[in-house]
Amino acid sequence: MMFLNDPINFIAGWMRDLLTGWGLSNGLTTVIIYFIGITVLIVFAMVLDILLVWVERKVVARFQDRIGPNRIGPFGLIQPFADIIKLIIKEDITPAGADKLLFNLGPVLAIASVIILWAILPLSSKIFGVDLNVAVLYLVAAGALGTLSIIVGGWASNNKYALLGAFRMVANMISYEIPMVVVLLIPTILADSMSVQKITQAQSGIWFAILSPLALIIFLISAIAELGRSPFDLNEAESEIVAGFHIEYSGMKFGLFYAGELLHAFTFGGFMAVLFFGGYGGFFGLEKIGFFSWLNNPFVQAVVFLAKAMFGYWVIMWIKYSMPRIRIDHMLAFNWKFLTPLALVVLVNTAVLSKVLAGLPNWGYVLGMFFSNIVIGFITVEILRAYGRKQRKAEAKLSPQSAQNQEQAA
Amino acid sequence: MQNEWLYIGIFLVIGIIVPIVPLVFSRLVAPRKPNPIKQSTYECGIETVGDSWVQFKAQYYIFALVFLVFDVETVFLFPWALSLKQLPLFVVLEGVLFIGILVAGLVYAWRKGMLEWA
Amino acid sequence: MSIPLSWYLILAAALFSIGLFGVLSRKNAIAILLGVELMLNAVNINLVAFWRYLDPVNMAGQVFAVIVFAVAAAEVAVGLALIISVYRRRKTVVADEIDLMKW
Amino acid sequence: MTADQIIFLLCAALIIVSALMVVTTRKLIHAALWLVAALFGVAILYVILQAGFLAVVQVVVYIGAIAILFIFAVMLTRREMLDKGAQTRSNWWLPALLGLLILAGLIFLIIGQPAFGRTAAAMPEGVDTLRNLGTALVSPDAFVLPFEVASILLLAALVGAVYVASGNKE
Repeated sequence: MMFLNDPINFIAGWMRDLLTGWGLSNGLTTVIIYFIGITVLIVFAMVLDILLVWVERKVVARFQDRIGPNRIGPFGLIQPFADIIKLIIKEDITPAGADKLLFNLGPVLAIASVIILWAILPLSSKIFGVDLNVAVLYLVAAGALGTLSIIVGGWASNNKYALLGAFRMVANMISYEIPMVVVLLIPTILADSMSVQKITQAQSGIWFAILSPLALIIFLISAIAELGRSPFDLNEAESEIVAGFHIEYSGMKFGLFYAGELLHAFTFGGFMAVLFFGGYGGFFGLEKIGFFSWLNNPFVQAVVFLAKAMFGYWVIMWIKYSMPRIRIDHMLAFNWKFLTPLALVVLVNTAVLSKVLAGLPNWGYVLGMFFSNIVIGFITVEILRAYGRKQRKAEAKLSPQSAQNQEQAA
Repeated sequence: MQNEWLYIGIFLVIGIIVPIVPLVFSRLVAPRKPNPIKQSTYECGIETVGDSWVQFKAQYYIFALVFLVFDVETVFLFPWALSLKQLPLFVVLEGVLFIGILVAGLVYAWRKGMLEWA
Repeated sequence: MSIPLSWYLILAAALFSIGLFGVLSRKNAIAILLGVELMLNAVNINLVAFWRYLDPVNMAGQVFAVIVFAVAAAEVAVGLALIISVYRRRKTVVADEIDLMKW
Repeated sequence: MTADQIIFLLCAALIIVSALMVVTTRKLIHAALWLVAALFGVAILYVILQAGFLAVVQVVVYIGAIAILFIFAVMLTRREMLDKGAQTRSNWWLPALLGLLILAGLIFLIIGQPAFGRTAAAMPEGVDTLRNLGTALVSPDAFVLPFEVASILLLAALVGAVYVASGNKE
């Protein structure tokens, strides 16, 4: 039963005994075990990535009232593998005047910046890569590599549209990184730690989504922008700049960008689960009751975690396929004039309240946090409404006709 | 501590090798018949005019600049957030003052009209 | 931890010298700023190494390093803004040609 | 030669080679990307020094923000500087000589000090450097003043840079 309760340490211990039995030194054994473990984890992530292609195509088809891939294999499950074979045997064109090395580095960095996130993703209390004490910032650092990959790819293509797309995408990503970093501070304050394991454990009683719903909303919006998905996908706005930074990429290199985007979306769904929905745990204390103790099994936890991550991914897809694209000036204004100030207000609120309410009993703390968020949300909506009214009045002065139309519409 | 980072280091190396594998494999099996037309820069079918160095809006730079300042300041807030629990309330307010100064910069940029896409 | 402190110091010294060379020999103003970044990083290596080897409990060294990060960010922001401003007026980023204030 | 010494030397080689490329490459974009490599090497160095927080901050601030700003600036000003002609001054050997002299002097000084030959003591048990750093940055009897001054410095930089870069619309 050891295996079922702590699979990674069980296998690692067995292999350590085996390898040291062969006369290898302790340090080398550690490296070899890490090597094997990491390879297994990354291969798992990549296989999941391939399946995500199928999920994405199937779900978007349903959103658009189609059936989606259904010819190859049961429910079209073999379709993504066929896609990969197609991408691999396609001719790979490097445009003239491209910077060869950087042109190849772009897609590799793009997917690597996503894969390294899996090092800290806690699949369950016993199945995880590493429990870093700066994990939350590590998430931001990996995003920095992603930004770099886009600017490298766009620059190396030697194409106006690619460069323009890269500029837009980078302006987009770095702008929305600010509210994201600010919001990442909130789980850090609530759990009093940057380690994802500690953040998960701190939510065994109550999810942070309930303590700070506004933070969750801001995180979701900035995560979508960071991913460059619709409605923030003007980096690849087909009608304006053709395909954005990956216009010159074909074959497997394009496939890597595409796979990276899907895995990134899923991984962010996973991090949303960790930071706000209790990760692999968060059953509101249910797992402490004897009858439900099977919820503590690492394999059950992993399934729960993957389900929550898939839910986050599904929400991101839902938004992607129901929203039109936003213009770049609106998008940047939305970030700097609305999202960033709001995130800072929520941060100050959380920091001060976590101090003021610390003396209260648990339910007072939870209710105080929750209602303070509701109040802030309400005030924000009221300010927006007043602003909208003012704008409409200003517009009405300009053209009486359009005002009349709006009156009728209202 | 050290072992955790060793793990991250190995992860980084393998994470870079894994995407290279399909690229190399593709290189081996995919046909390669380059010709000038195929390799020309894609621009919706017409010939490219000039080099790809068109003039970009300096506005992109302004946003990157505001981002840089904010990024540095918010990163400093992480140690502060971690020590909240051990410190008295007025120390928390020091962090709030820090955020206040940050907001002053944002307000200035806003007032100057630098956040407009003009 | 079997690395002598002097290794770090020599590495930092080498990085500093390379940065200095870049600052003095480059024509392009942006490239000069790149050299300044290298020099600042050399300083930071020293600060963190001394923190680790001399006084790892007291955080003075790390705090200094953090302040250097802030200074580096401020320097880059203002420096590049100046370069871009000059470029817009005079269409050059060569440091020697920016000589309006020379006399 | 122990394992961490080998890692240190590899990392040092990465830093030195990248730094040399930064100051000698003709294409400015490449110089900026080599700077990223050098800064990444410094981040690894922080990890070896057990300053994990600084390592991550190095990546976030330097690679994620400062390097991006450099690349933007290079792209914005690139039109006139098409990487043609000499990128270095004609009397480049003078700075090179100066750099070598300073390096030789510093190495001479460092080797001469036997105190610098020491190796690090093990990290004391139960010390949470991350939390200590946070406390040190905001507690009034430590470094709260530099902390707030840093934020004012950044505010001043933001105001100044925005003012200058906006070109105050002549």
